Amino acid sequence: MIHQALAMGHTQTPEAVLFWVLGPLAVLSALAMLMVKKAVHSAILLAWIMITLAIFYIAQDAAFLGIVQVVVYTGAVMMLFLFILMLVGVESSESLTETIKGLRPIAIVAALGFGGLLVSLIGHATIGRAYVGLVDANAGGNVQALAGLLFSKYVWAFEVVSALLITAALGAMVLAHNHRLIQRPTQRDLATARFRGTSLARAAGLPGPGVYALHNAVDVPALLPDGTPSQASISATLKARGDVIDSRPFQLSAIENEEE
Amino acid sequence: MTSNSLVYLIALPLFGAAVLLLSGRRSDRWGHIFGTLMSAGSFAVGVSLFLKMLGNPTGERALTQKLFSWISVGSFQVDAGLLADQLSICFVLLITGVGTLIHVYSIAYMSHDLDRRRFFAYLNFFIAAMLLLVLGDSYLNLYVGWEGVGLASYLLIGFWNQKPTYATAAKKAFVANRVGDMGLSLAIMIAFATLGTVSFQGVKEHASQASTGSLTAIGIMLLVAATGKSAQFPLQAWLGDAMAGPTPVSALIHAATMVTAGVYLITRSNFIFDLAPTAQLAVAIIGAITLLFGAIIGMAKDDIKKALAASTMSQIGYMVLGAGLGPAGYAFAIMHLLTHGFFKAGMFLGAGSVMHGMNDEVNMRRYGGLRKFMPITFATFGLGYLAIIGVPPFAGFYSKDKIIEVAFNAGGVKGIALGTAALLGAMITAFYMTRVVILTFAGSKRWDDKAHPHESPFLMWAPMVLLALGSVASGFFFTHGNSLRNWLAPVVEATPSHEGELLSPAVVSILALVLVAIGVGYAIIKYLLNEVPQVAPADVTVFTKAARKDLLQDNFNEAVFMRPGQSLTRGLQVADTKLIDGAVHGIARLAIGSGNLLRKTQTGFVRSYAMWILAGAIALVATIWVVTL
Amino acid sequence: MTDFIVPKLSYVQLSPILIVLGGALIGVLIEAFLSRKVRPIAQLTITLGSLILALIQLWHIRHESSLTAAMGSVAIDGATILMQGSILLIAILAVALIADNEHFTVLAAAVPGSPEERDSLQSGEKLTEVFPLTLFAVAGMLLFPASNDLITLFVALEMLSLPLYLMAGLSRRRRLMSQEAALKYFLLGAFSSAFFLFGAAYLYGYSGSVSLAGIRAAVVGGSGNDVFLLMGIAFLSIGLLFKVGAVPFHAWTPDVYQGAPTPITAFMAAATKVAAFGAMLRIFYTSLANANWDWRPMMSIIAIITMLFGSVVAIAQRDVKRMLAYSSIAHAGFLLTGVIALNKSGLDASIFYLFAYGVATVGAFGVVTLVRDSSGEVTDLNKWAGLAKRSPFAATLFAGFLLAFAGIPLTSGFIGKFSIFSAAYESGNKSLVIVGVLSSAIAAYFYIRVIVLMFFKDAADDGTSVIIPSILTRSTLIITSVITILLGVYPAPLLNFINSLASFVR
Amino acid sequence: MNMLTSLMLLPLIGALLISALPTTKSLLAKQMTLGTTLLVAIGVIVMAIRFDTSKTDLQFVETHSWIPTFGINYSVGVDGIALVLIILSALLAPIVVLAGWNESSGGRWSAKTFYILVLVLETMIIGVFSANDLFLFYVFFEAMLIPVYFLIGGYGTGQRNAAAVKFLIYSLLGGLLMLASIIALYVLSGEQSGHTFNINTLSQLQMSSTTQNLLFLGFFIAFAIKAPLWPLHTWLPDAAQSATPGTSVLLLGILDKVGTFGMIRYCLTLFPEASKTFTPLILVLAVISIIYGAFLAIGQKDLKRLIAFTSISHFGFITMGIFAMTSQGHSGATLYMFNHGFSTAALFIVGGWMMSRRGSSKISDFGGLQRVTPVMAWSFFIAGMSSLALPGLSSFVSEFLVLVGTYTRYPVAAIIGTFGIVLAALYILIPVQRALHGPTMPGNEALSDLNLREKIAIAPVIAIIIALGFYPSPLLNIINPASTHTITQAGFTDPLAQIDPKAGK
Amino acid sequence: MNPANYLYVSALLFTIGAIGVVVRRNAIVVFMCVELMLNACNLAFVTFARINGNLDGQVVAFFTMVVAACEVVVGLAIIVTIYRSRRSASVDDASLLKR
Repeated sequence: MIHQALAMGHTQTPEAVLFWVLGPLAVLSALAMLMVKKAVHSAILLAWIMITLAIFYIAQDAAFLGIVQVVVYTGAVMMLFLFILMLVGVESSESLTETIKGLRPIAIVAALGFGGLLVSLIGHATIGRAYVGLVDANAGGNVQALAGLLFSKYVWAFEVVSALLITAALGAMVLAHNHRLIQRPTQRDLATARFRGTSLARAAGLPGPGVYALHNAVDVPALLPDGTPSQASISATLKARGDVIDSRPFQLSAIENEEE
Repeated sequence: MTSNSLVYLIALPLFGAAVLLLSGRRSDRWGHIFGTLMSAGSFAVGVSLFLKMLGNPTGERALTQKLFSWISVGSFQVDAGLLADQLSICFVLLITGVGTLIHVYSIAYMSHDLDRRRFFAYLNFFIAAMLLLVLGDSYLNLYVGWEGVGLASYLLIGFWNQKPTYATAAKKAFVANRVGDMGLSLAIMIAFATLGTVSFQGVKEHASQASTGSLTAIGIMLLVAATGKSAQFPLQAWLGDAMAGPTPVSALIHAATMVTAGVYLITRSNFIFDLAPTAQLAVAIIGAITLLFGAIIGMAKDDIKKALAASTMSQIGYMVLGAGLGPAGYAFAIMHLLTHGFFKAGMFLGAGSVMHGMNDEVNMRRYGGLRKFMPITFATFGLGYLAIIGVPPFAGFYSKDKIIEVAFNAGGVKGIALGTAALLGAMITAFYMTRVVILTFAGSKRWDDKAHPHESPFLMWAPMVLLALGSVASGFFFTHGNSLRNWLAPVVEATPSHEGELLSPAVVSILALVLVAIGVGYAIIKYLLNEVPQVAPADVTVFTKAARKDLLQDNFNEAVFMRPGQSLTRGLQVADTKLIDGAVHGIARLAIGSGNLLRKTQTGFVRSYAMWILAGAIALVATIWVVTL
Repeated sequence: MTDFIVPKLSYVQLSPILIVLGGALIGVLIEAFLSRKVRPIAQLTITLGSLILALIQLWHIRHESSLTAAMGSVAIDGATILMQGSILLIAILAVALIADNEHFTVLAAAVPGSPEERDSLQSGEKLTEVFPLTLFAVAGMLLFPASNDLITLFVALEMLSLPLYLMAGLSRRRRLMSQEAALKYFLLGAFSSAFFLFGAAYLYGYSGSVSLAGIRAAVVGGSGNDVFLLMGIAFLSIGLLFKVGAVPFHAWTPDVYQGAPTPITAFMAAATKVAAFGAMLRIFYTSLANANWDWRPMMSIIAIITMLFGSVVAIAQRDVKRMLAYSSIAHAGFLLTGVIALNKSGLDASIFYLFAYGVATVGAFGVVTLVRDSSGEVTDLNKWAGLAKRSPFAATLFAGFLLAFAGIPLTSGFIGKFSIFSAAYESGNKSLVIVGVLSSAIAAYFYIRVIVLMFFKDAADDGTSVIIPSILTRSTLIITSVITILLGVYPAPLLNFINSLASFVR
Repeated sequence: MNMLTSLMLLPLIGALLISALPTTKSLLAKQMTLGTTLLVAIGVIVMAIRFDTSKTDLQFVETHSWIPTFGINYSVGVDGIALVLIILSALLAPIVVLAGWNESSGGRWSAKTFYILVLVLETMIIGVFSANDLFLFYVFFEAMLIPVYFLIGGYGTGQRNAAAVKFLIYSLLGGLLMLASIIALYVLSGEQSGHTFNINTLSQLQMSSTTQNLLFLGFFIAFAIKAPLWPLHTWLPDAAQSATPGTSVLLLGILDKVGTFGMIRYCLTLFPEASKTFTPLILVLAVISIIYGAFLAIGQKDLKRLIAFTSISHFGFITMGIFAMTSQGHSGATLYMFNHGFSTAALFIVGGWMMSRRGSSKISDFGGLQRVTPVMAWSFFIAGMSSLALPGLSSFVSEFLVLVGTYTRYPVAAIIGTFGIVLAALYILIPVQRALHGPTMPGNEALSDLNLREKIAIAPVIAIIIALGFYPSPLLNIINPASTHTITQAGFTDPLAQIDPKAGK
Repeated sequence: MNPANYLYVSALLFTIGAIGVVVRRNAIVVFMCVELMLNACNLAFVTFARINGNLDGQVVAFFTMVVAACEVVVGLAIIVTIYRSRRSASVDDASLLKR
């Protein structure tokens, strides 16, 4: 039993108090993170869990990690998450009713099973060695010790990680950077084009979605005065997604014909 | 003694057949002459060999010729070797002699047929095969000739195969023969397995060392072979249909030579049958049954060729009976075979002559009074008739009465039963043969005016005359001083059993003659003194109806073999597609089906994919949990 | 505090990786500073150049073997060299496909269907970022099988994955599908690497060391209770099995293979498999070899399920790329038998198989890039009907690759299958061989179906055509097919080479 | 260079040359194929003459290291059995090309492709019979499926796709089972004598009987699929029905012999004990095949299917002869393979001409052909007679040897098998009667008889059928030492006659 | 207190994260759950480092953070791209690829 193996390494009471307060809180927060509707709330809860973990690190003689956890993770990474959440829409929330049939009960069973099994297994695990503690390892200071490892034993990994960072930067560039390939026409250009164009039909500007339609929806093209649908009235994104509803049933001419 | 000329016996007609077949229409003009010459050449060789044999002392008469090693695998050694001993040479002379006559006859008979050349090719081929049959020095060589004549018979029966029934008849003959052949091959296998050899010489030498059981098995199988080829009960059904072939064929193959091969086989295998009494008895019983069976059918037939065919069946029954009586009967069986060869061939040629003159009409009820129009035919036919019913001193009298006599003297109940059957057969023979003669040549004319009966040309009647001479004289010739018996003695060890003689030759002759007279008389009353209707009367006894239908032999075969066979074939076809192939397709469908089913697990939702991973993880952890606890 | 050990890196032995990384960096610089017009050719030159250079460098160090090349983080040994060589060769072949920029979107950031996208397509420009991304991925792949501690392993795993996630989303056509593929690949990849890390944690917990040698020492030393070891193996395996696409961690494979741009699919299907199996082989053959009673049964079951599942489901596929994906799942199962074999011949066989399979895969996807209609690549199998009429060249090549996948003699696939099954049999895993043989038969069925489709069905007049490949694509196709046949007809040199080289330093 | 290797290379070179031709020059491709196959045939005949019939070991042996890592050699060599089958293949190939002169024109692809496939196939066939290395054998065994597959699927008729796939899947399944066994042998050899695929070495491996039985089954099932043994036969009728006659000849006449050849060469040699164990079962299957094939042949309405089912029956005989474990059975079986090759070739070739002239393969569409096309009818008739093993024709010798060889050890099987000869009469004579005899069917009046090319093609086949019927010794002399050797190796001796034939003298 | 207790917390957090990936539909939340799993791993590493008495575990945790940061950048970039195309960050909407 791991407990016996670690018996000699019992920690001081303050850490126990800390653990028993923050540990359950972290787990509960994690559960809450699953339950809340709004993504932002999840993010805040996650940030809280991370801070908890940072405290745990510090409690476990990993002061450097604790700080880095707060700075890098909670500070930088979670901010990034929040940024993106804002981009996507802070108010966005998802309905918690499950759409994939049967997944919810399976997930609950899986959660109980997986968690239970893990806890049970850890309960049964023993470590062949004695509990050591980091007093020796951290003798020269945690940061120094870590630095010693990082820059000698793990220097290769350390160097290689830089490639990862560049990849990330490059990836973000590729996917997010929207450089101008062709000069966008200015408003003046457009206006000129409208009136100097071959037809004055569009001089009045584009029709709004569903303006003349019998069906008031964004995915149905508006009807031009002559009754034909205006493809220009539909968002190009919708078209690309194939979400455009066929406008024929809504055409005036078609309906008139039906009545006759 | 070896001889280098034996092979020419076979080679000449074989060469003829090859030339005629390969040259095609180019030889149409001279093909028939060429074929006849080849046959005649073979006859000449046969005669010279016969003379050579005569010149040798009794023990050294057998001639052999080894051509090459045919099949040689392990201990299974078969040479392509020929053996002309006293038994074979009788057949050689009969085959080539009668064969040549029939070639001559056919020149005229087939003169209007466009395919006459092909006909002669087949005839030549038949002669070659038949000679191989009787000259082969081992069972396997014999087998080659044996199936060869079967093929020739098939080709000739189906010579006019554009007529579907004729083609069917040919097929039927071949298949029935094959059943017999199966017996022969089994016999050879058993012989090899038991005796380690299949040559006549080897089997003869070692037969005494084999168990009776094996010998009986061989004997029975040989009998099966004989029944197939010689149209014996129960494989007799094909012979009647075989009359579909041109009449010379019926004369040569289905009367004089091929059908007697069974008798040859049994006689040749005397060394086996003599050591296997059960098999020998079976032979005799089959012979007795067939001789009555054929005779009974013969009584009801209106088709002249079929009547003669039934008669042939019956007469071969006599021969088989004779051969089944062991050493006492072999010689007489062979004698009857030879005499029968003459008179039956003669009668068939006569029938052909009649048909030739009657626009190929075969129904005797449409003949009548033809003796005025065809005097030569009538005379030769009549002589054959007298021979077959056994009127002394014609040939049949000598041969048939001897068989009846030996049958009676076979001893015990067996002797009485067989003898009685043979005697009864003689009476029936007399009846139906008289019926044939009366219906054809006597009485009033029953043909319609379109027919212009006339005598056949010289080429046709000359062979008939020669054969008629044979039917008159051969019996006397063979029995004079037991000449044939002594001649054959080295081969078949004729030891007449006079111990416990039941009936003396004289008594048998008298009994036979009386019964023959009764038969003749009844026929005269029935057909000469009474009006013969043109159409066979329908109000006849069940017995007659059955006889007309060949004693229901075809119905029997149909019900017992053909129909179940057809059902089996159909059933197996269904089983093949539905069960075996179905199972294969089922497996394929299973794979495709499960593929389609499992494909649905790929829902497109990333969360369900994650669930798969998680499930895998849980399974792994659960396994660890189970293992470690 | 222990004394600081001055790190010593053996740059010669690390040079293949460094060269590739250097190439990638130059590529990034090119992106930053060179004009758009010259970028494509410059990138291509740099990419191919650095890959080839790395390969040459690899050849020079092929007989070297050390654990200390990077302070124990990297193991340079025969197996590493062979894996890296395979990866580099496959990468070169794949880059030739990637160079055909027709497959990539010009502006990944543009919303599909937007005017920006239309403009970008009209601009005729090319997306060149894929080249450095590819190089980064290659570097990760080179590192992955060479990694000798869990940290490097994890870093390498991410290094090969991240560029692939990105590249999966860069398809020119069917942008939404491509993006979806990227998303799925990314989410599931991150998910599985979390499992990987979790397993690494337990292995560390069990052994007190993150180096493979340390873990091996702990396993050999073996305390009585190995719950942590088992958990570590299980979770670590999940991460690796995910990468190779073993059931039930396979679900991403078909979707990503289908959605990603085909050259990327080719690259990732072939090279990732080599890298992941390379790492797997190293871990299981060195660290965990002595614990084989713990993991062999579990891996055997996974291998069996994988072989059967991949083969059976592939039958039901109607899309070429998805079919190839399921086929790759089945092949992952076959390869797992090589891992389970746990003997020298298993190692040799796995390396040969990986190389042969990788090359054939690049070739097969290369053919897929050629079949197009007005809307881009045609992957619907029904539209492949009668391909032989349209292009005997493409159809014959594809048939050849399929036959290699099916393991027909005189193709590389057969030698691979034979060697890997015989290794498995040798190690006593007869049931695996039987299942392998049976699923090969099932697999043969769908390969043959495609051949029937291409050769024996009549083509519908649906605008499908086979384009004339660019010179690079063409050379890839020819080289892959030549290798595929050559390895089937005369594999002795390669087998000898592998046999003499393949071993793990411990 | 070694003769076998050269003979293998020759068609391959021919194929390469032809592949260089432009597609339009199909006549030249035909001529080149004919020339190549003729050259091979001449080479094989020379080889047969140089073959020393007094030796039992392999001849024309050539061995090169191929894949030393696995102990795989390119090792070829022939014994009598293999030589006979190579002769068969080499002789049939030019005949098939000549007979099916126009066969290649109706396919999906050019005639050129057809002939390349044929030539490649010939190489592989020679290879499969001459391989002396199990691995090499397997490579040829599997690889030759591919050309056949394309020949059926690309140039066949009717349901050719399905038939081709069925053929391939069946064969591959069997091949993979065999592969499992081969792998096991390889591993065993590694444990006992160092990795090798040399057949002689493999035959001396020690195995538990369970192992031996399982491995035997792996091999046997593969071979039983190839030489279709009931109930693994259903691919054959489909394939034969769909393939062109020429392909059918290659398939049934030559390729399927690999199955029975494999039984002799591999099943018996490598697993003598298991062969003994399974003999009763296999004999039962063989006998079922004989009778079953015959009955189904009788019921067929399609000429090609009919021939296919007769072949199933004949393969039953061959299998029976092999597992009778007597020298007669073995020599008979080998000779049977040769003879069946020619008689089936004759049936398919002539049947093919009939069908192409009439445009139908239904037997009922023919009728009265003997009047219209006598030479063709005769050729078909002789082929049929050969198929029903008429004495005097080649098949008889082999069939009888098989039966007699079987009888000495397994009389019951032989007796049931003998029934097959009656059924054979039916399944041959029924189509003969329907197609050749009877009144001329409407539509057949104007059919043309064989032309000179066709006559030249069929003449040697018929000549061989007849010549070997009377004088099989040349072949038997080649076969006998090998089959005796095989029997001895498998640990059998011929059963003695119940009495000693020499005792009487 | 026993340091092993941290392992229980770590295991529970990992489980919750894993379940979160399965049940949540917002891609960002799903990704956050992955981050939670990574954090759970880090906790385990740190704890084990303490138990084993060497700092290797902490080094791993450090690397994990760096790697996770890179992963976040890439992941969020992908999610944003998807969002821009679809105006939806729900992973369920991305189900064009299936069967």
